[in-house]
Amino acid sequence: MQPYLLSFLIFTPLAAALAAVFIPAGAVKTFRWLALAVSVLQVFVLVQLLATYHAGGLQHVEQQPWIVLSLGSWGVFRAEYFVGVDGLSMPLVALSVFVLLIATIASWQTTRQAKGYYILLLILNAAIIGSFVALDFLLFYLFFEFMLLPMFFLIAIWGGPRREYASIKFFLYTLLGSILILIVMIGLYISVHDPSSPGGLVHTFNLLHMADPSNIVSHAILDPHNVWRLGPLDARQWAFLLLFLGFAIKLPMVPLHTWLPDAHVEAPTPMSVLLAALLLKIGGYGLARIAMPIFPDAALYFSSFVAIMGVISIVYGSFNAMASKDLKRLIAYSSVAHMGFVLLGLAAVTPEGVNGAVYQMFSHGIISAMLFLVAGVVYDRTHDRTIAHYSGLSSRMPAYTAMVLVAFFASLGLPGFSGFIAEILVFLGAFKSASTNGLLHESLAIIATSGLVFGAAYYLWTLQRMFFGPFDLKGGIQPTQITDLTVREYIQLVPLALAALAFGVWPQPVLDIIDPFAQQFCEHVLTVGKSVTFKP
Amino acid sequence: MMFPLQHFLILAAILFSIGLMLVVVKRHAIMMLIGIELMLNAANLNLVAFNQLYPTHRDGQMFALFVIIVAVCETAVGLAIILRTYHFYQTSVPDAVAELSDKP
Amino acid sequence: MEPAAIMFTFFEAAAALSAVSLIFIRQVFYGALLLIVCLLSLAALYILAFAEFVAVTQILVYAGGIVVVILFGVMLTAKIGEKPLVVQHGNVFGGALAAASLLALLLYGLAEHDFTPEASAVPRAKDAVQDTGLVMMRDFVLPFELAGMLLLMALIGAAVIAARTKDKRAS
Amino acid sequence: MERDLSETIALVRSSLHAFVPELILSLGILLVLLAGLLNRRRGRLTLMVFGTIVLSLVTLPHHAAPFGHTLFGGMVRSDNFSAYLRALIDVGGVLTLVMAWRDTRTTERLSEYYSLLLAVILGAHLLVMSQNLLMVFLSLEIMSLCSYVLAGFSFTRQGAEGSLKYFLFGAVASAVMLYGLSLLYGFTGTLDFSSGTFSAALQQQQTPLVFVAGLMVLAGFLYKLAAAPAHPWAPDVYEGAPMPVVAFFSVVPKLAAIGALLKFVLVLNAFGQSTFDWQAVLAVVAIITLTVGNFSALWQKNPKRLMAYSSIAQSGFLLVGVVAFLPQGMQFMLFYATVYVVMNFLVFIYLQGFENIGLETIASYQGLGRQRVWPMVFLLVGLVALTGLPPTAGFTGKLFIFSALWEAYALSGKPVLLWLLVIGLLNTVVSLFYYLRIPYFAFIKNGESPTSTNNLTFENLFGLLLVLLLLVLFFSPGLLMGWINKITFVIR
Repeated sequence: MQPYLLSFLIFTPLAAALAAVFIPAGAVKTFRWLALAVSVLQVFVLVQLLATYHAGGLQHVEQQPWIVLSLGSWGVFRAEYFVGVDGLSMPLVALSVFVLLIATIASWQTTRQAKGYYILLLILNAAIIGSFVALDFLLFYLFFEFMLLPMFFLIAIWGGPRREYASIKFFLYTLLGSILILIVMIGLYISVHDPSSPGGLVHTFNLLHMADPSNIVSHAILDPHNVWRLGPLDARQWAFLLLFLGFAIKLPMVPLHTWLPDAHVEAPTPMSVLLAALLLKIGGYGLARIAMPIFPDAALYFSSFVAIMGVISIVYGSFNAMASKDLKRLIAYSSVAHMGFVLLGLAAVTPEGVNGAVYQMFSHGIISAMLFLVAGVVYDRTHDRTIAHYSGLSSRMPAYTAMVLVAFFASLGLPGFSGFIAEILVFLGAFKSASTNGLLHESLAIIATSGLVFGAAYYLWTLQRMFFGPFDLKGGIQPTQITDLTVREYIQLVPLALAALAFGVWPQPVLDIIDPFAQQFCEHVLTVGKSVTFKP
Repeated sequence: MMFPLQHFLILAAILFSIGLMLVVVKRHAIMMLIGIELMLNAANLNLVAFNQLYPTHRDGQMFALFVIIVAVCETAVGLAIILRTYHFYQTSVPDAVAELSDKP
Repeated sequence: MEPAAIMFTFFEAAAALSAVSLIFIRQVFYGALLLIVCLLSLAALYILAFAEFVAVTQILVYAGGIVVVILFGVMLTAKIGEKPLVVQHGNVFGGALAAASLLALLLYGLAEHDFTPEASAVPRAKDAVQDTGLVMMRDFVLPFELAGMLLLMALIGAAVIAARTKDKRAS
Repeated sequence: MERDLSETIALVRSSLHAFVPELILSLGILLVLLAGLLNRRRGRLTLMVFGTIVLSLVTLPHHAAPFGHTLFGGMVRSDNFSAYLRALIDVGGVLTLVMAWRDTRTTERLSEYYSLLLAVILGAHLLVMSQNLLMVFLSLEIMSLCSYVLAGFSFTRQGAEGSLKYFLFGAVASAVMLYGLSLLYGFTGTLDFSSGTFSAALQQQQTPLVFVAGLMVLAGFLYKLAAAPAHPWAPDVYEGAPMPVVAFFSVVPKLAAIGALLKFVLVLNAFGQSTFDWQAVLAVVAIITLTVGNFSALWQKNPKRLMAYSSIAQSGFLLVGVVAFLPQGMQFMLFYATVYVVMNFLVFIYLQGFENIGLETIASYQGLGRQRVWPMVFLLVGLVALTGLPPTAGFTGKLFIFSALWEAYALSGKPVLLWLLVIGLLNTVVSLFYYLRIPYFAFIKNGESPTSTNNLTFENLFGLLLVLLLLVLFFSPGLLMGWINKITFVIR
């Protein structure tokens, strides 16, 4: 069964979702246990996967023809079921399985329309993992879009008071992004042919083939020798820009981030967790997997732009977080700031920077999951997340306060937590970029460090306001509502806290997985990017 | 003898334009129908006139004959529809028959 | 001028004038009468363009059929005993502009275009009516049958619409 | 004289073998009318019409030679392109019939109703086969005339109003088209637009008048397609007409018109030799159609009007396939058209089901997602397919036609094609707004909808079938494209 581990990861939840369709709607417990069983099973598969994974290139590859259409003189239209993991996707797959398990546990209280909820959750599960392992653009796109509808309904039906507005905003932003990606996908697919198939023109969606410029059909629209220009940019630059925007919406990058605070605030806690920990990562993943390797020339051309947008996200996100009155909104803006580091690290195209960017995605997945769970704890009790309504919680909720401390310190990048490793790597990478490949100016890295300072500021201020000082409640919250963590909340939070600590103290195993990818990525983007840049 | 083709064509163009104007300007379904008849006849005049250019076949004239048949059918159905609307709305002014529209 | 040319000019003028006056006419009844004048002048022009059978059909079907039907419509939709049906004008400016620009466009196009007759422009057999029948049944047999179907469906359709069914929500 | 007659008979006899489906349809019309005099029971009549359409479907020449047979001395031609579209039209007819059978509102004059539907199908068959201007005009007219009557078949005020608007608009459109046709005849001296004479003559004389005449003829097709700027009739007519008729209008005349338009535009473009850029003209039409359809749909509260604008927008997508002017574009257009038939009827069958329980506005669907889960889930799949999201064949279809358009752009480099590509795809985002409105009310808004004992079992089974079809066509489009690939597109 070893070669099919990835398919097993993807299709188990789908099969479970199908099975759930036939279970009567009243059996709430059955759905819970079914979803939990799927997640636990996935954890076992993941262990198996990690056990057989060795640092290096692409592994656990499964490649099957999916759609093959012969179109006469036009060649062959071919899409494949092509999945595999490498240093970029392995940490993210591991993260997904882990966070999905936590989110399933966090969903335990959902009893309203449980059938629909768990079916959508299972579909979302499959789509998230699928998009991290797909190596065929069409397959990736399928999983990417497949996430939207379940997430939309999960927010819109089980969300907070302004859920309708938030869910539609979320859907529209992401759909707009995916349309931008679709445009480039079609252009790429008609421009790229499969070198391994003899005889005739085979158009392929294979991402690996797309990344090799020698596979581009000459005179195709995305041929580097094409003289086509629109405004100041040529076709490949436009294509990169569209992809970048598409993924930046998902990431999200300032100024395309406005859907995120709304969606986070209104989503039910488990969905906030999934959204922050996993869905945002697909934006960064798409940049590193698709946009930059396929258009390395344009990636180099735009690297300063990407980095500047990253820095803007860091600074702007931090400022907004500081101004937020709602706990979840604060965390949402901190996500914006943290994802800015991913942009900065990738734009540097140095091994340190890329390692840091991927590690940041991994670590932010853990930390943001924890942050939203922590925010959910207090919301569950009082249905109020306004920071100003609380004071001195530490006296009544010591265990909770401890968890909050861990989460906040991890998020603000205190040494010893995983966030610190990631951010320090990104700074290093961005700083070194000026001396090694000359892409970014040093000042960018320096401005980005201010993000750390602001992060410390808003987290500590929040801690001070909510948890210390005299115990006091406003906004009609009764003291009886304030109780400490339950067993199930411990089960959710403790593993995350331990993970944040463990990967902060001992990052080496993860970095060992990421590093081969980072090296190969930088080499590919730099060498190919410079060789392709041909302007007649 | 053959009369200058341009005469026919210009007359047809005039009739067609007037037909269109009637359809736009007149606020009565039957007057609009008359406008449509004028437009059809303009086309017919064209067809018959052009047939003089290509006398080896009778395509144009045959087309004109079929157009007359179609016009009959159209008028019959059209008047029936106008009567039906009149029955419901007590008017034949299309602008006044406006219960269906994009309601804000 | 030859008599035929005089007739040609006369009927042309009649058709054009009756059409133009249709614009200014506000009574539907007179409109229908003017339409008859126009259609009959056109029939005369058809004869002058060697389309006798079309001309006959025009007179029989249009003047005899369509216009009568239209007049029926006028009478049925006018409240009997009241003043004759007067039509309001709307969109006069827009309509005039549209029609004028269309006319200008067509006239410009016609002036630009050079219609050249077929090289072997030999008129057809003298017995036009018989010839028409023959062509109708040979080359145009499918349209002929289809026209039959069209008439049948129009009949059915008109009957369905006009028949008074159990009135639902009539008023 | 003698020889003429025997020649004629031989001609007709040689043509008949490829003309069986149309003969069956014509006979069916007469039989249904006669049967209406004797027996007015819905079941039997429906079965009879069903038999007629299915017979017509199975007798379609499936292995017609690629170049097809020219029938009746050049009036129509039977080739595999037209055979495919005719089959699709028949399928649309069968699906309409299923809806008509389940329709509880239209109960009067069933035999006339069914015979008019059959006549429209017959006209659609002939339109996609025709290669003669006269046949184009006549078959369009037979479709139009029957449609005017069908639009009013609810026998209500709204029905009458819809009919009147449809009639006035349609009569003007067909008169304009006829004028254009008469000019084309004047340029070429022949009515057979597939003949060499026709295209050669058009190529020689490229004056502005030719352009005007071409535009006028296009107007007639666009009107049947409900494409901008000839679309304003659609919403009013759809709102007033019975639901099966609405579904029918949004499929059958459209398919016929797009098929004929495709052939005609290729000739008009003189196979690339024309001095006028018909590709750009169609691209602009498609852009306007997409934009107008999608943006107007945003504000609709009535499901029928919403679907009317949706069908306008979908015409735009069909046009995109035509605009590519490439063989792949046409094949992909056929694929999209097939998917469109399936998804459109999937949506309409449920809209009718809801109308039968008395839900006539989108707002009244509140809370339906909880009471009737399966209908709403299937409807959701249909709407998602219309939006063009995976995993439905709607996505595949859009992917295909837009890739053909990309290719056309790469070949020709015309900016207008790029605009069409971008605007077309962005319109997908807009369309999401209104397509999601129905599930939004059903699942998200809380409310009580009238409970009815009718649990839509039949609709669910039927809907499941269509849903599965949409999924299958997404996961293996090769099943259908295998057939479509065999269609060689030749005009002459």
